[in-house]
Amino acid sequence: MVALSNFLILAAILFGVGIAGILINRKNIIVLLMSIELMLLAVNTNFIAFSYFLGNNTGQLFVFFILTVAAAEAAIGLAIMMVLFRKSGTIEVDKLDALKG
Amino acid sequence: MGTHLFSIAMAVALLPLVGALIAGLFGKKMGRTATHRMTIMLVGSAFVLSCYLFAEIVLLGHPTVEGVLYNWVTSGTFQFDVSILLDRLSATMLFIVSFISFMVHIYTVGYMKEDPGYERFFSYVSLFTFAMLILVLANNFLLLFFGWEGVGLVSYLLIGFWFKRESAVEGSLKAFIANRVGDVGFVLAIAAVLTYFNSLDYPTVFSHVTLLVGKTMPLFPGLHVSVITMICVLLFIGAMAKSAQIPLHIWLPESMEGPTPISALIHAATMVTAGIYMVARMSPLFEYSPVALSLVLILGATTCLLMGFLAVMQQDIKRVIAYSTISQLGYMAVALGASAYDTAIFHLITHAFFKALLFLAAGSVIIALHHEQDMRKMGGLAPYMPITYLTFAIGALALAAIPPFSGFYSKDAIIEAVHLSKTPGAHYAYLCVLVGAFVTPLYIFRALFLTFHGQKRYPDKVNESPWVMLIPLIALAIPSMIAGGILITPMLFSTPSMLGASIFILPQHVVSTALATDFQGAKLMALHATQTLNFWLALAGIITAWLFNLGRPQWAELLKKRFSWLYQIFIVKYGFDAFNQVVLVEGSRRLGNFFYKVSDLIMIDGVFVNGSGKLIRLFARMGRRIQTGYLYHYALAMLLGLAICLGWFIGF
Amino acid sequence: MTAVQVIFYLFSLVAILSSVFVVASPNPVRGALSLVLTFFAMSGIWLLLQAEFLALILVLVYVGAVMTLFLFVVMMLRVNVMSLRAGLVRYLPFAILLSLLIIGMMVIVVGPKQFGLTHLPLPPALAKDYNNLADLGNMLYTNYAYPFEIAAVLLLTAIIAAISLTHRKPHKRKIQNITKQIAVKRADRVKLVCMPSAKKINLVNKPSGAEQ
Amino acid sequence: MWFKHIILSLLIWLPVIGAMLVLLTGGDRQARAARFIAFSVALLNLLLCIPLYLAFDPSRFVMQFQENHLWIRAYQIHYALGVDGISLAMIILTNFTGLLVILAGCQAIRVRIAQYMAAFLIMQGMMIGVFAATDAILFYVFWEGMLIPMYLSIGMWGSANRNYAAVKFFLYTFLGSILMLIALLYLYNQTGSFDIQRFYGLHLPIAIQKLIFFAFLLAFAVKVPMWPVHTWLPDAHTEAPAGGSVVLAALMLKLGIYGFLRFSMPIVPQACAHLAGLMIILSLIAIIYIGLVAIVQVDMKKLIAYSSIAHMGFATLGCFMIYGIIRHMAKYQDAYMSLEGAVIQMISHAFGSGAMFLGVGILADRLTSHSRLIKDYSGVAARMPLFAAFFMLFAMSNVGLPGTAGFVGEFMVIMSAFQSHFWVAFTAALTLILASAYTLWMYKRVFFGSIVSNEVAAMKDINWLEKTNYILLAAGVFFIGLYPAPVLNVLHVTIEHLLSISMPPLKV
Repeated sequence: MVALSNFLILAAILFGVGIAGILINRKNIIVLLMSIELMLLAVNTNFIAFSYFLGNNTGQLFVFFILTVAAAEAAIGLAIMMVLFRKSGTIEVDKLDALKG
Repeated sequence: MGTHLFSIAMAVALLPLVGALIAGLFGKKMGRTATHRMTIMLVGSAFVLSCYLFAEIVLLGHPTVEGVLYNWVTSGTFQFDVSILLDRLSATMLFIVSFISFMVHIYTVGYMKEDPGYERFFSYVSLFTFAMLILVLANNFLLLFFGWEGVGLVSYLLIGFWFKRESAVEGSLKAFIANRVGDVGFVLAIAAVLTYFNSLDYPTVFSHVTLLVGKTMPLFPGLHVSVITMICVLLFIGAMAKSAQIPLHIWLPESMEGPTPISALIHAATMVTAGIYMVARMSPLFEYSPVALSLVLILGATTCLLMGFLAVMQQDIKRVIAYSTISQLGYMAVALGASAYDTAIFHLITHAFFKALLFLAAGSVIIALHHEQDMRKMGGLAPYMPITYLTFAIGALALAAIPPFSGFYSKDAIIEAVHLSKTPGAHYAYLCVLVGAFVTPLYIFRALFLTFHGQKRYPDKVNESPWVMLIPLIALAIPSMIAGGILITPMLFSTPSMLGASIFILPQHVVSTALATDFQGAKLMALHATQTLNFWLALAGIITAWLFNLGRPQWAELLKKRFSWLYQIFIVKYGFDAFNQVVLVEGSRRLGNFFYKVSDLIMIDGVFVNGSGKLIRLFARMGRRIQTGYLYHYALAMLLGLAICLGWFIGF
Repeated sequence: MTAVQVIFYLFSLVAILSSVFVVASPNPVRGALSLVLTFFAMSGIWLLLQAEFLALILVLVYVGAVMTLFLFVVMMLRVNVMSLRAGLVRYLPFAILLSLLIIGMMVIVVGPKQFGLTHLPLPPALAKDYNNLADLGNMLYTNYAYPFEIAAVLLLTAIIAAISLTHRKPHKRKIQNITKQIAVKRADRVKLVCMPSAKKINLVNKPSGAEQ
Repeated sequence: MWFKHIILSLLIWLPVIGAMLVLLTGGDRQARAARFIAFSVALLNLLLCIPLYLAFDPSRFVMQFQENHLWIRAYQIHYALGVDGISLAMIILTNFTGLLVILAGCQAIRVRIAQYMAAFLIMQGMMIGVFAATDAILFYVFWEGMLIPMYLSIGMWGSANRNYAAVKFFLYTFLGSILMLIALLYLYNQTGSFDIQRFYGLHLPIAIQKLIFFAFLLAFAVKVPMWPVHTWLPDAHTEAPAGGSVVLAALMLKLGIYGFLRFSMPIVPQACAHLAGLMIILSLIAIIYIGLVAIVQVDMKKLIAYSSIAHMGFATLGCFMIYGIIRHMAKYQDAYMSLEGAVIQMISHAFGSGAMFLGVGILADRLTSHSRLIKDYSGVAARMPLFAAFFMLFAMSNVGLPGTAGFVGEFMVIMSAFQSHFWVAFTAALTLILASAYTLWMYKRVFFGSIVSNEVAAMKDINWLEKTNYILLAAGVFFIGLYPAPVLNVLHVTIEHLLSISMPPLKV
């Protein structure tokens, strides 16, 4: 039998991979977005696992909403990226430092 | 009857004000003639009314009139009214002031004929008359201060009348500020009076003086001074500035930059004597403070002597008379210090006549010579300007105290009073006034000889002044001759005297009774003048003046060379001007600059205000390094934070 | 080891490996494709958790739509694949260290000590006629109708935002601008040029020119 | 009377509504309309003061014309208005000055006229609000609300260095008032209400009182301004347009004194009594130090600004001397004059310095360089005799000549100072010399002497608008100088009450 902790650890590992993705990625902002998707996936897994083990479907419902928001986020994120690419000609994270103080 | 006199007194004061307002506001529209007619008429009627008041109060002995016009401020337990007091002293002063002012108004018509500021001048002179009359009429310290400052203001305006002249505006500023120095003392004196008497009204204050005898107030830790002495000294500081006593005399010579009628009215006859009047008015206070009396005596004597010397050295005819005025004010102060208040007022009156006369006569010369004031360029004018010469000579004789001219009586009375006085410092003062009696004729006859005798040094033709200027001269010459003889008996030796209860003298200070034993009437006094030292001193002075200026001028040069160090001291006027300029004016400017540049701009603004701003900017500049703009740096910061938080939760 | 465990570990392994590949791959196209694989694996895990609807949604929506979008974008942008590699190694140890740290701490929190079977046993088996879809639908349209609507609006906003952000003005098209045509003035069209009159040329040899 | 419960609100909001109307006229094309509306609103507001003054009962110390509506229930914040003698006098003064500023602005301002008028109308409304508010938070709202139009007016219509001055002004005053807000919140916690009257009854421990005193002190001392937090004022004055300078000098500085009277003294009396020595020393420093600094100024506006600080020193001196007087004289009737002198000084200073700031504006307007430096002028009196005469009057009021407004307050404070201590009176009285030195020296250099340049030679005397302004101000100067009793009558009972509540119990 698979315990809840197994699912949670799996999610934690996925989350950690996502973190590593954000940190090591210096060149491509798309990979950054994908890392975020990974982290969201981990979170969703947690929700579903808890929902299953606690016998409460509200968690699943939350995942539903998170998916919605994530989809919207991906769409807008990509759109912004497009605009960014058009304006600056690059999507290298290293070169995007307009916020530099 | 009382209210009737009250309204007349108010009218006397307010008529010139009306004149001043009309002349000031509508003068340009009315034109010159209408302006001077209107103001002269108003001041003339004020003079007539004050004659009536003088007659009622002084001659017919009407009791003192007091009246409240309105309530100025009531605050807590204190009440300040605008109220007037018409007693013998103020009625006498009213008479003198309005008379001189009337004369000066008439004289001005001729003197200022060509000046573009004609209407303005009349407005100022009338305003001055108003302020002076208020000063004289005041029944409390507040109104006295109002008049006091009012005359100061008009004096300032009139000295700077020709405001395009740098020296004139410089002099006016100096006069105002010097007077303000005295006002500090005066205001503090008023505050002290209010604190200890709870009122500023003369009657209340004077009737409670005895309660304060022996009362002290702390001045420094461990040093307590008598309250009355404090009040009197502070009051006298005010008087010192207004009446040009050392060391606050510096403004009066400078004030000669104003038109001559003003010098006559304000800086000789009336305003500068306000200090003397004030001390006389405060006699009930001063009597209880021997310290203050001594101070008055010694300062007055010093002023009298030192300024007399300076008068000898002047080349400008108006400055000679100006220094002479200071010296004569010193005489009056000496009289005050000797508790001979009535004598001081007596000298004030005679001095008002002959000094106004001298100034106006000098003005007549100045106008005839087209605003030339340097005596070295005059000379030999007597044949060309006989009336001016004659009147000037009368004034000079009166000033030199030659019997039977008015100055003789008053000055002789002062010298005798000092001689008899027991106030500490009286011996010194006696010495000073005796030397003064020699110096006075020396300088004024020097001026007379230089101006009217000898060779004519002025290149152009010289004409006698118009009648409009000569009539006031004559009208002033008459009292200059006879006023002393007429007034000495009622002023000093009759009971009740002319000033009556306005003056209060403690029995132990009274000198007039001792004087009275020698006094046998004005005529005899003049005849017996030959028996007094001061008569011979005066004569010696005249002869010396003749010798040095007409007879043997080389002797004067010799003296000048022998005593060149002394001459230098006189030339720099004892260094008062330099002291003021270097220490006070420059000093305060330096201090102000230091406060402004160092303390305000560098310390407060630089270090604290802009400094704190700069500090924040410094932090921000350091802080912005953290903001690299790279996404992963922000992410890293967030994750580190997450790691730390998580570790913290797990740890605990 | 039961079948469930086998399936779980298999899918977990696939998911972790493919996710590592997502972040490590220098080529974003491959990265996206391996993300798809991760999603598939995770959807299998979700099926284990009896979230059938969401597992399917994940495959349909995420793999079908979102990831396609990603791929489109990746391909639309001409990204230099080689340059993307640079610098990867430099930060790798630190990133791995930090993520391992966080993973470790999370494992401590959610590990078997807290959420093992002894602490939280398996839930009872569901009824035969249990319908995950119906259950979710029931909740969504009753208690959560309001958030649902908001989510819908959010999506709409996202659509509009995405379009308006990326939409280019058709600036190269030639169309008629009527306002401009009407507002035109003479000065815009006619240009009067002041020229010096031509000098008379000697036309002796060409009489025909004079006729013209 | 029927208007009793609305008149204060009317006075506050009429200018604000008027400002909106003025803004509606938009750009400078409709300047005439903007000027007309602004002028009528200001005039109407001033006229509203007549029934206010007539209906005011000077024999009662309680707040009159009260209005009270619940504003924010959760914190018991009320929209509560009311006036006593002091605020009545200040409200009338505010309206008077408001009208003058609008009149002066009609001429001096040539760009963004409607916006200028609106800014000043709003400022006027806010200031009346400050004086009328009886709820601490309402007071605070008006207090801060006033800063914004002032900040804008300096920043937009000011001269060269206006940005620095505007920011400095804003930060200085804002920093001060933040601490005041904290003190108010503390007081709210103690009483459960923001009603200022309820604060009066608190008997806090002395340590707390001192803390609150310092919190208030910073807010009010910046506004007054007292040494050493005064350096914003010269900058703000110099850079502000003439109207802004007038409002600053005539009204805004008074808010600090008003704050002392309304908050510090009644709420924390023991702390005031304890720290009165400090306050007196600061006031005396203001009088002497600032007076000396004023002498060396080369900029007319700066000079007058410094002189304002020195004059405000008298007001603070009058406020805090009462404790010393009572210690010496042992009965507190003697302290009346000190406080009344302070209030009169507040009012009278508005006329003299306001008029002088207007005067500098008039002069600067006539020069193409708009210079305010003294050295650019000389001999103006020859060209503008009427203006010179008026300016002389106001200069004399600044000097404190008897018969002008400037004398009354100074005189009363010096009189009281003697009762406190001789040296306090002496130091205060030195202002007689300093004030005449800096004022008349400036006057001399600007008006007297020979004409310095062709531009000065071409100057025209004041026109009818400026004349109207000056006649109004001169009337005020003479009225207060010669017959201050009507003003004082309004104050007597209020000040008596104020004294009775702000006195720590007498030690017998």
